[in-house]
Amino acid sequence: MSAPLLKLTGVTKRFGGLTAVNEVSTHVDAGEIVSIIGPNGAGKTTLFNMISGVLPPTEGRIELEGRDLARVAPHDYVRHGIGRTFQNLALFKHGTVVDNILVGRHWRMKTSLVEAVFHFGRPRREEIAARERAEEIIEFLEIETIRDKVVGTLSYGQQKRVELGRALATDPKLLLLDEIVAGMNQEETEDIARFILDIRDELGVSILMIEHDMHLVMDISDRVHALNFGATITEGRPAEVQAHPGVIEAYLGAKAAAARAEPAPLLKARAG
Amino acid sequence: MRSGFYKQTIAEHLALTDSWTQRAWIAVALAALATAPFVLDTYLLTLVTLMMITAVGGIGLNILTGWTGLISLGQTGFMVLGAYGYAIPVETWGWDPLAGFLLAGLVPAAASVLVGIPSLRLTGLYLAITTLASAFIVVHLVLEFPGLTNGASGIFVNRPTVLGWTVFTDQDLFRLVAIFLVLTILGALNLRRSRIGRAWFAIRDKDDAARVMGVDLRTYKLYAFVASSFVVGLSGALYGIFLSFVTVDGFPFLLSIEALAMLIVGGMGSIAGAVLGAVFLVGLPEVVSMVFSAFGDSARALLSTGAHEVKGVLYGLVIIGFLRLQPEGLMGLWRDAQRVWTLWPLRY
Amino acid sequence: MNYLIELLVSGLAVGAVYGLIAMSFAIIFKATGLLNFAQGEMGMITAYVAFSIASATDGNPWLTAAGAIVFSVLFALAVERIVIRPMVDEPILARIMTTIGLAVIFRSGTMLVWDALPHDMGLAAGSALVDLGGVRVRGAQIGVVVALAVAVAAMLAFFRYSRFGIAMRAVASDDATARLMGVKTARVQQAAWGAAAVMSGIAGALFAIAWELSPSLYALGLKSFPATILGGLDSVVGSAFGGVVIGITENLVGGYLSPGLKEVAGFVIIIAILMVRPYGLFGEKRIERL
Amino acid sequence: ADQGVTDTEILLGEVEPLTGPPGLLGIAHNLGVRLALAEANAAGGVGGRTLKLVAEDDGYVTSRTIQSLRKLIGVDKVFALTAVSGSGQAVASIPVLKQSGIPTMIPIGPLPPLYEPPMDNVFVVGQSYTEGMHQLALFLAEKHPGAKWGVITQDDDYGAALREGIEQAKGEAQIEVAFETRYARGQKDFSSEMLRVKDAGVEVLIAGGIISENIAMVKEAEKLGITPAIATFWPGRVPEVLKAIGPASDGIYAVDYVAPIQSDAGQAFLELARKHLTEDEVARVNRYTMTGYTSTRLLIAAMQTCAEDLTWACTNQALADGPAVDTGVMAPAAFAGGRFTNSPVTIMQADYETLSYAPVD
Amino acid sequence: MIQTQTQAAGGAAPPLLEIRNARIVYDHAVEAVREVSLSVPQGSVVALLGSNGAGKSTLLKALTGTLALEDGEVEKGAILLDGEDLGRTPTDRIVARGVSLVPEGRRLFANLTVEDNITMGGHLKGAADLARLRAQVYDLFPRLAERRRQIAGYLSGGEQQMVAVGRALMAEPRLLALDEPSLGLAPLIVDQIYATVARLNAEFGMTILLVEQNAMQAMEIADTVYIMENGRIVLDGPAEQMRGNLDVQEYYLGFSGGGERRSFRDVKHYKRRKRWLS
Ligand SMILES: Nc1ncnc2c1ncn2[C@@H]1O[C@H](COP(=O)(O)OP(=O)(O)OP(=O)(O)O)[C@@H](O)[C@H]1O
Ligand SMILES: Nc1ncnc2c1ncn2[C@@H]1O[C@H](COP(=O)(O)OP(=O)(O)OP(=O)(O)O)[C@@H](O)[C@H]1O
Ligand SMILES: [Mg+2]
Ligand SMILES: [Mg+2]
Repeated sequence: MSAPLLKLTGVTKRFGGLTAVNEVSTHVDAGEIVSIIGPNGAGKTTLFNMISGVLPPTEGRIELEGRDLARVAPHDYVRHGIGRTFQNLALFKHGTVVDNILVGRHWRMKTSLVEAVFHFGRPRREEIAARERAEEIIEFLEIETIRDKVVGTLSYGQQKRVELGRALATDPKLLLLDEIVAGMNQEETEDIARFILDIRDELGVSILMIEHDMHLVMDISDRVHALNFGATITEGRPAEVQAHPGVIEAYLGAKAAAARAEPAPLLKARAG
Repeated sequence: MRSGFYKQTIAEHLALTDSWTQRAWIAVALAALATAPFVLDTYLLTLVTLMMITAVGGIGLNILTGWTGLISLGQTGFMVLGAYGYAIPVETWGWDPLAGFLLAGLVPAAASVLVGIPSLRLTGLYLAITTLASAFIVVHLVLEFPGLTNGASGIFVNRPTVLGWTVFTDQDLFRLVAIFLVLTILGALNLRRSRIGRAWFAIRDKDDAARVMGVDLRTYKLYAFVASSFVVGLSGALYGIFLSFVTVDGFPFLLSIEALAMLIVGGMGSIAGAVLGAVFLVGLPEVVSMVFSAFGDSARALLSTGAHEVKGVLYGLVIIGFLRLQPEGLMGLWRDAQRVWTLWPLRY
Repeated sequence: MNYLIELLVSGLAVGAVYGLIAMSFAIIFKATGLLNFAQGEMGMITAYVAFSIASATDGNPWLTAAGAIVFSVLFALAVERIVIRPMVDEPILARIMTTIGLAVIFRSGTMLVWDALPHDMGLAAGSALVDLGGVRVRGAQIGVVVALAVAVAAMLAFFRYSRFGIAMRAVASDDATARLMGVKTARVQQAAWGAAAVMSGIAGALFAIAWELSPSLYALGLKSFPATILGGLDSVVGSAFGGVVIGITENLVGGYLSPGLKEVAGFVIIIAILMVRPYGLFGEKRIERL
Repeated sequence: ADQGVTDTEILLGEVEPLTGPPGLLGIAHNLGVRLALAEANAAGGVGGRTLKLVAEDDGYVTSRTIQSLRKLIGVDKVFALTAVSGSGQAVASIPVLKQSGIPTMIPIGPLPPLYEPPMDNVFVVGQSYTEGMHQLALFLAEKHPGAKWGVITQDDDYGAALREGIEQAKGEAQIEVAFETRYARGQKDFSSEMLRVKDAGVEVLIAGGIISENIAMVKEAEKLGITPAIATFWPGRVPEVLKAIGPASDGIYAVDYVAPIQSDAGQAFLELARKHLTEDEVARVNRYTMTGYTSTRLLIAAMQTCAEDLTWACTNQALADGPAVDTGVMAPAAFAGGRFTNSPVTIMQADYETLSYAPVD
Repeated sequence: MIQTQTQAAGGAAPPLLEIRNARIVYDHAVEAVREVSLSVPQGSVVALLGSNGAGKSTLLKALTGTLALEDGEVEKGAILLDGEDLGRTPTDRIVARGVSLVPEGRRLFANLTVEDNITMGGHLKGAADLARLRAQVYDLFPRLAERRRQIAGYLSGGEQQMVAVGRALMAEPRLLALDEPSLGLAPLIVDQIYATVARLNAEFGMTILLVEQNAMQAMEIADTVYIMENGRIVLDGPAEQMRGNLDVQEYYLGFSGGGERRSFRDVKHYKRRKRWLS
């Protein structure tokens, strides 16, 4: 058996006196969809920030395919196969959708400063290849109509899709999705769910996602990891985690847990 | 906004322009540049030459400030380095002007790395100060090493002979500068559509995210410094040739602010904006003068010796008035015009 | 020893001038996010008005001071109302550019209304020499240090005890949202411009008394802006400190090293400090997290 | 005839800083030129043609000087130039001037590159800073033998010329410089410089600023309670400086090749100015008016010689060979076949009481 | 506690907010809202649903007069508050008249502390009210009480959302407009917020205009529901009735025909056509 794709061992992050992430250990296997849930401020995004090189862990070890990421420069995480989206939209808002997605191809390209001045030879070939890939992604995510729009003028939900496209463009092995469906309605969530499954099934990308939409989490994840105050409450198959008393108390709330266990009786009755 | 053209290949997507109207405009502009030396009098010719030199500098600054979001008040510093980088080898050591032009770019580019490194962590106006400081330090150094730079007395610069072509008349100089401008525009456009250009605007818009996408912030910020100061240095060298004389006095500090103003008036972040801004700011004093003299002697007599100050006031008023009407700069005006053009008569 | 003290005292005096103007930059920046390139020019105009009042009143210091302060506020409010306010919703760069335009107008306008000559302010009290235990200074130099101290105290109190202070920071941080809280951003902007005008006006007028009055006075703005950066762009009190630091540094370098290095020394200090503290000594970091 | 000459008119041009602080110099100069023209026109013009002047403002910015020059020569098509801005600007204009061949008077900022080697069409009126400083230094060395000197100069070509003048004087007289420094143009605060002057026990101070700087230095000396002999240079030799400094300005030395306004010659000059200029304008008359006037008189004299055949070649020749013009406010000026009047300088001393300068004996 | 209101309140009172035939355009070119009419009666809860880019946030920006900042403009139609056209009323005036908005994207003052942010919400309140209101907000979000001295910009996404909601409540508005209040919040907190909103409505008669993607939650407390697509209102009616609509069930609530919630795993891979668009 080979090493898991991503392995966290005792990862801790402190901001001054505040321990945002406390000794978290978990792993993601190749081809898995793993969800992280937990109350607001539990440290989920902070954990992502460490995995993607935005912040160094205070303690602990993060390994990708057995390689310790501590020595990797922040901008090189992407080379090792980590792509991500951001909870609070971090797009390049003056660029078009295509531009944004092409930035995701950045590390794949080799054009140097001097070469770039002459759009000729390698730079040109590279640009064409990158653009081809970008168009594929645009088609895949069904955002053709906004392809040439400036991202800053798009609605929130549209921007989230562009984020996903940009992350995909980096050819990740592990895709980190931070509340990707927040701000999307049922229909759009369904689209994203489908994309996530397709990304895993067709592109073979493993997925680690943070999500508050429990339906989505329960439906598509292989495993769920629950955090509270930076520490692990439990980890396991979706149904187990959902039923865990600690999770219910800290995160779901009794009412929600009940509602979710037995979906919307009120509505069910009326629908008929 | 333009009505779309269906594209067959990816390569077409990458073309700098996809519309025939735009191509026609470009052709007109090139033709105008080619014929200008034959039709303009020396005064207008040198005015346009100065505009073009300023535009080259503006495009250079735009790389750093417009594209990468690093505000620079050090424009004059890099121009001075470019001017001396050309004048010293060519005039003092007798090197070939081509080598001089190369050095005019490389010297400021090298210096910009020195400025850039301590500036890597700085943003916004904090960065503006280190560039401002660098401009002062450059001037100080030029004066400190009279052996090399001839100190405050400056260096005379002859019109160059480039590849066997002796630039002698004002017409020749115009052509030389026009060639530089066109090459600069092409180079800059190419940069903009390369991965480097995209990395720059990614840094400007959201540097943290850019890093997660694999953009090494340090390297690319330095690239921006280098590319920008290379071009600015060239404009400095051209300016020196234009003035036939290089001294630090030829590059007053207010030029740095004017350079920024040019980008703002033109429309930050676009090459056309930088060019339009240069045309506007270099041309404005002349236009104000012309309008003023149109009022004739009566106005002049009335205002007596204050006439020129009144011009200054007018100049400022025009700038403010323009921004009030067109806060997005000349490029905004251009876009509005285009919109009217393409959408007319239906608005949506 | 006396030499050192004299260097420090004169450094403090000129530093206080920088400090006051730096504070005016900072307060406008803090309240509206705008960099006012015309700040030095506004100080210069107040100095010229003070000169005119002094000439008209035979050098009456009280009338001159009162007149200059009232003028500076009215003038700033007029500028704010006529030129700056209509631009509030425009892109920040366009607004900054507007102040560059203002600076041009003020510079030319000053020479149009007055002239290009250097003048003596004609205020005996201000230029009189005062002996402070062996160190001689001019009245106006004491005045500018006192003015700086008063301004600092006033600002400290203001930001500490007034809710308006928080509103100012909110406006600078996101003025659209501040309006959503019911903040009248125009009021905030007026207040900032008024306060800035008083501080830079006092600095300009006192500088003109102790040194000289001429149309190149506007350059004090350019000299003081680095002090704002040193203190931290949005730290009003820090800017005062930055000004004093630069004034004293320049004098010490001029006094012990080479006077020719003065200007460069100020900048070297700033770069060195920025490398350790990228937001100046007391500036607020840009807060951003992913 | 060459360009700029019609049957009724001769068009002349000049580029000057007419705005900003340097306007102080440019405007006064411009008045001098206009005075000379008005006087000549009143006397029937040149060969029956009226003289007219176009003045361009360059704001002391070199690129605009060049730009304006090209406009004057190429568009307005003036016949001759009565001035080309300040020293740096004039030097930068040399190639344009040379190329065009237009007769050009340089009455401001006479730097050596403008007359060494001489150009056919460029005529420099006045004296070089270096020589002026040289004479001033010799005078001070004799007056204050064995004194310690302090020298504060600007870090540009003007400052360099002054320093060179002192170097020359050092070869001929005993001069001990105890403190020497340069300041960056635009500096306002001279407290540390003057403290060092005090510390070094300077007895003779060369205040090599232009206007504001000298005011600042002298006021600072007053504050520190030191009273060295202070010597300044002609660019700042205007009464306003004395007024701005106050009583401490009494006794300051200055060197110049133009007579003080208060002298008899100066008063006669003012009288003449009143005839042709407005009251407001007369108030702005200073030494630059006199140099502008003198140099324009030289030009007019030459054009008069060539009135029949008003060409550049003739005018240039006539200028070079013409007889001396004596305006009273300067020593009789002539080029004597060369291109430089090399005017003798006088040392003078300020009197605060009357806000004036008087030659020392 | 989450009792929906008596319908009576809505019927009698004049609408607090009415949008009439509004057409909203960005940049003079991008039409974001076309001919939308909508009415929010005094004391009611109105929910506005719709897919991404439908123009919901744009409507709220128009209501609070912040459109101009993004180069947007109400080109046609009117927005009436208490029957009075708001026209170009400046934002601060609108707020003073009792409108409070939780803006899209939270828009916290990043440099200010949590407490200062919340205080800013009560900018128009007296000092005495401030303390009381703050206590209420902390009561609602204990998490914020723990974090009150922290710089807001460093909060987690959900914590920031709590500040944004709390800040809007500080104004004790007559009309509370919420742009996706549940965005990024944990289920437990979402329930709390909805409970609070319902209570504010029930106990204090606060009128609520709610833009939400979480249709299930929104419909639970709403009296009236509007659904927007592509800048138009495509469907509207009392919440009861809307819940019964099959399209709403399918596209907004995720039920398959039988009233069972579909699993996200089973979503079909084709572009659906909505009945109301055909
Ligand atoms: N840079 C920082 N400085 C200080 N505190 C921080 C910083 N980043 C995060 N925190 C704190 O760490 C805690 C965890 O934040 P994090 O964003 O990881 O939460 P989260 O689990 O993603 O929450 P949410 O579901 O609301 O997004 C929060 O309380 C936050 O205030
Ligand atoms: N500043 C802007 N400039 C130009 N177009 C804009 C701007 N803001 C929004 N739009 C456009 O207006 C339309 C409506 O946007 P809006 O933000 O109102 O949608 P929304 O219904 O709130 O969507 P979401 O649920 O994704 O938040 C979108 O097509 C968007 O692209
Ligand atoms: Mg989070
Ligand atoms: Mg929205």
